[in-house]
Amino acid sequence: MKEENREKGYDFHEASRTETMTINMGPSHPATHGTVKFFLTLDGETIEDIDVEIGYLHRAFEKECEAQKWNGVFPYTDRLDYTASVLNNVGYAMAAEKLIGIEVPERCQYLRTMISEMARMSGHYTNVGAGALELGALTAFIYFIEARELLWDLIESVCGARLTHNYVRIGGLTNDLPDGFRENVKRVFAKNRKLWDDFDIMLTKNRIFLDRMRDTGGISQKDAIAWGFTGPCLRATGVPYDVRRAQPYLVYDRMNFDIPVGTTGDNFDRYLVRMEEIKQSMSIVEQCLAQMPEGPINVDDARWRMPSKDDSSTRMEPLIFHFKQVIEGPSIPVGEAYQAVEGANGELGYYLVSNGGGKPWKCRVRPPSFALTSALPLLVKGSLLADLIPTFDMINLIGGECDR
Amino acid sequence: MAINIKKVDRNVTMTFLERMYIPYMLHGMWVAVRHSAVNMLGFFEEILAGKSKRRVMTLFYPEEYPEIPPAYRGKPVLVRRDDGLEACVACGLCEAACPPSCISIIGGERDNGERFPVSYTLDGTRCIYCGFCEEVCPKEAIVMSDRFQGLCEYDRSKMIYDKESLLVPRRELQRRLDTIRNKYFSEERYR
Amino acid sequence: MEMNEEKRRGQGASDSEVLARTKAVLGPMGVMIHTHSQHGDDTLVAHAEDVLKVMEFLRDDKSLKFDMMMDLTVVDYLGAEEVHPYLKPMNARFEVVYHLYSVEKNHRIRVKVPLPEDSPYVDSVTGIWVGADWFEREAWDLYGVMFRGHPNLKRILLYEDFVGHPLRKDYGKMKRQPLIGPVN
Amino acid sequence: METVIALIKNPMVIEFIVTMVKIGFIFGLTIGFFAPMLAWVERKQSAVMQDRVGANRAGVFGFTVIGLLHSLADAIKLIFKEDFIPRGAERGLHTLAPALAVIPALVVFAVIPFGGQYTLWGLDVNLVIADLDVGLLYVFAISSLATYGVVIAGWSSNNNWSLLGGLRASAQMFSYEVTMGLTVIGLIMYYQSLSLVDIVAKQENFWHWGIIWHFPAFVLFLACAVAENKRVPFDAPEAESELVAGYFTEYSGMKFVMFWTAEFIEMVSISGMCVALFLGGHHIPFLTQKFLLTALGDIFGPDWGGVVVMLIGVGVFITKLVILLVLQMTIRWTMPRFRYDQIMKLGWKMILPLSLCWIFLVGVGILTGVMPTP
Repeated sequence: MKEENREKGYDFHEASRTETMTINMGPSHPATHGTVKFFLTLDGETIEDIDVEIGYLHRAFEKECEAQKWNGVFPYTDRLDYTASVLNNVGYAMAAEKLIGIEVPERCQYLRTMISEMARMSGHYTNVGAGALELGALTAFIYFIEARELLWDLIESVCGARLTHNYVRIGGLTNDLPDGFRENVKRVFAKNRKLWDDFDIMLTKNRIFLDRMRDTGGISQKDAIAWGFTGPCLRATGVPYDVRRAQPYLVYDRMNFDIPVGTTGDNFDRYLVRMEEIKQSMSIVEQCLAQMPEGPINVDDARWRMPSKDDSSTRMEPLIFHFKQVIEGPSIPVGEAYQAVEGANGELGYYLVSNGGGKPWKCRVRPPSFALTSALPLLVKGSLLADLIPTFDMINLIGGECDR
Repeated sequence: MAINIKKVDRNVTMTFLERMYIPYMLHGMWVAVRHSAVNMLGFFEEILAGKSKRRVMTLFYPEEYPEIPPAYRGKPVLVRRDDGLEACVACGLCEAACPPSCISIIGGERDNGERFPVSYTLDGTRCIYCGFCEEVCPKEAIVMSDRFQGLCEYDRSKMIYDKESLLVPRRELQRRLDTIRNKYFSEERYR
Repeated sequence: MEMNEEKRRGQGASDSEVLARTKAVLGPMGVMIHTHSQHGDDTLVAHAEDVLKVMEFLRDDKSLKFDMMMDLTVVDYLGAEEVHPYLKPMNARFEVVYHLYSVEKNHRIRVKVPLPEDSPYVDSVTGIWVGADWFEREAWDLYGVMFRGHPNLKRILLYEDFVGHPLRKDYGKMKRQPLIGPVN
Repeated sequence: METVIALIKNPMVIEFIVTMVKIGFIFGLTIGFFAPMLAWVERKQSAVMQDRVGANRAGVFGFTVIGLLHSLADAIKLIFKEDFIPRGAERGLHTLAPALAVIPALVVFAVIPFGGQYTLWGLDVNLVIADLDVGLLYVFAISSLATYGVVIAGWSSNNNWSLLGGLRASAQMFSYEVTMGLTVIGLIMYYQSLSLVDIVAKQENFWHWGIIWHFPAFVLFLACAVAENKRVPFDAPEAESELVAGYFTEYSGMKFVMFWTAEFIEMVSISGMCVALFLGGHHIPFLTQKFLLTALGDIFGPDWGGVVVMLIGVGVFITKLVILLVLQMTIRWTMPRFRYDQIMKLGWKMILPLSLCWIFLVGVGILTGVMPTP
């Protein structure tokens, strides 16, 4: 049949050739709830090619830090992964303390662990809730937003702000727990666990959700490692790499918790891993509150922290030192250090270089969602346009953290 | 202190019930209906027994006021001492510590030799409410009040606060001053 | 306090073993300039020409197995050459810093490659770790370091018509860019 | 004056007036009452389900009437909103499309009986606008017209996303009409009639209600109806996360309101169809019309008794309608969304074969006498 047609000069393939349609998705598309632009080449509904363009939320974090004093960088780290700001504060503070070579007292380590886990919960609530929202489950989304609201009120009573916490300082913290905090935690976590169960009932066994999330946006273990995946997306492929377990910092080696690990690395595994991590974070916070010792929350060495107001308002030397510290910033010894912390999306690394001055010479953030988003074309090419949405959600690109 | 690995249940082979859409959809809908029943009950209880019984979490904002925790960082304000003058001695530490550098002070001396700020402008459009000014102030003169209303204006020039609009008598800020004293002053906790 | 001291020293496998292994193999090849283990981070400084050789060894070696490239960044040492002793003799200004991690062996290494100011060229490692693609594009975008062999080395965070590389130390913080109007 | 009285006495004019009253009632019921009410129900019910309060601010002199005035405020706002036609759009078709979407949804009501047949003051009133004996065929014929409105809206707005939305909507509506038709054939065999009025009349005895013997068909019909109306979980065409807002992205002002009311009216018409076919129209489960007429006849006198029974019938019809609407609303807020190809697969590979088997079973049931036909 084909030969006769060719003799007659009629080529079916040519006649039925379809053209692809190129579409700009973003940077302000409802599904891209960060500012990112996809340049999609669609063949009907299947994605032939996707070019991810980031950088819309680039605020020159590093250039800003190089002009700031060591302690002035903290408000900028708040605005990296704004769904879980304290994790960035803790990461930067620990990198600086590693560069100096000091260790914060026990109570401060417990407080930092506790507030990091609360921030991780807030990050996961936002991400999993938005994932359910993008697939249409509006009520489930609002349940997690309610859980996050209650959690934010808790964080606000500790740090002073709901989103931009600015709670950690080099060598310690700004303030201690408010009174009545433990009862609030008990009340809020009871309500959050109920909301977690509601969310779980509504979605995890719902076949519509299963069909949408399963076998979409999958990646193999080898590819995940090659692309630099870390965090829930890597654990979803089955690699049990979590900085809290691999290289324990703060007091994670005294905590008793599980690392959820998936099997195939598709969207449903990422969803389940994040859901399980919310529960684990809650138990860590409770363990921290139970084991937290009394004592100072700042390191004793006066060079690296604000002198206590008693000294600086009564004695002369601390006042002079207070002025020098504020105007010039702590002079951190020359050297470089890399400290990795388990952020909400993966390994959040801080690489600090100091040439002895009051200002950081180089303050590099290793953004976990940067590596995840670079692999988006691999996850999505060949699948349907509608699969791009859950995949993009489960990668959890946070504009602030990825574009810095 | 074991950190062990927990395999996540992927629910690969769906049970027959799950493969049929309806049962688990009804279970999901039952959750939503339960929430609405509880909330409706809450509304009636609220009519009978007052606000505390309300199950819904929304706060009727203009009518009801959210209770602000002591650590809250609202609008930075200058403390006006009991004798009517400002507690600030124009040392410029807050100006140096402010990351977006939105404070600018011109200092001066009173006839009795006491330093005071002739002009103290705080640029409300740049302030990020980070609380550094309050942290570094040696005289407890600038304090993060718990005001969050009326911070934005339609016209930028109105958001440049001068000394007069920043001054707030000490009585109103007592709660915040106690928290700061508790935060930075308490000897054993801070040492 | 001392327990934490030991914990930070012994991060992951005993690192001296990692450095010892690299020194044993790479030493004779004359590739390495300097190694140190400041604050427990093992660091290896290599020449720009042998980047591919060093990286392939680090990834394929049985006892090292650095199969994940965590981070790639560039440090501009203009005016702060005394931070590292080896910079001045090589009149190197930039330094490309790779942070590698082995998922299996759970240890880290930092590889640094000093580059002179006039010819900031280095081979691209996208052949070894696919994930390095975007990191290298960002290094080019913000620092102007060229990566030979990179699939499509163009700006990633800034817009195409941006002039200059902002994170260089000689790029003033208050420098303004020429305004570009809409294309069509 | 005499000519006017003569005019009224003439049967043709009476017939005309009665039909006008019925049409007025239906119009008032759907556009006047249900569309704004459903907008309010959608806000309030979703709010109460999600632990919040919902609309409670729009008020006149401080009376917020628990948010009811929001629908009024919406209507007024949307009337004054700018009616924007995008550059490069087909102006004519762009304005025609909403009409094509609303009209079929309204016209379907002509066949649905919302009450029984009564003789009041010598005048026999049949509470259905057009007592067609091919009622069901009419319904399917008209509801397939709505697809045109959607496709034209999608294509004419000169926007990639709405084109995709329009194509998806047409494929979905088209394939679910087929399956909807098949699910109802079992009922037709059971009631041996296509006219909705006959079907409702035969459902006077509770055990002959469609839902008792045809529960699977009821579930399938409801699924197809929701899919036909493009409501969650079948709302791939207007999936706000994927296609911005599907085919009505480029619509604003009154044209957007027309799409919106089209959706609500179609919800009401689907529920009306469900009530007529499966839930026994205006009948109260164990009370037959005769018993009601005689009981209320001697209380209020024959004619007034008839009026009261008619009102009760219409009331029962509306309550059943509301129950189904609330069910659809609950589905709307709790279900995630299907992927577009899953909708197609579900329609063709799951509901269609199931409905065919059901037709076969009903056939066997009737022939072997297991299923008592009314």
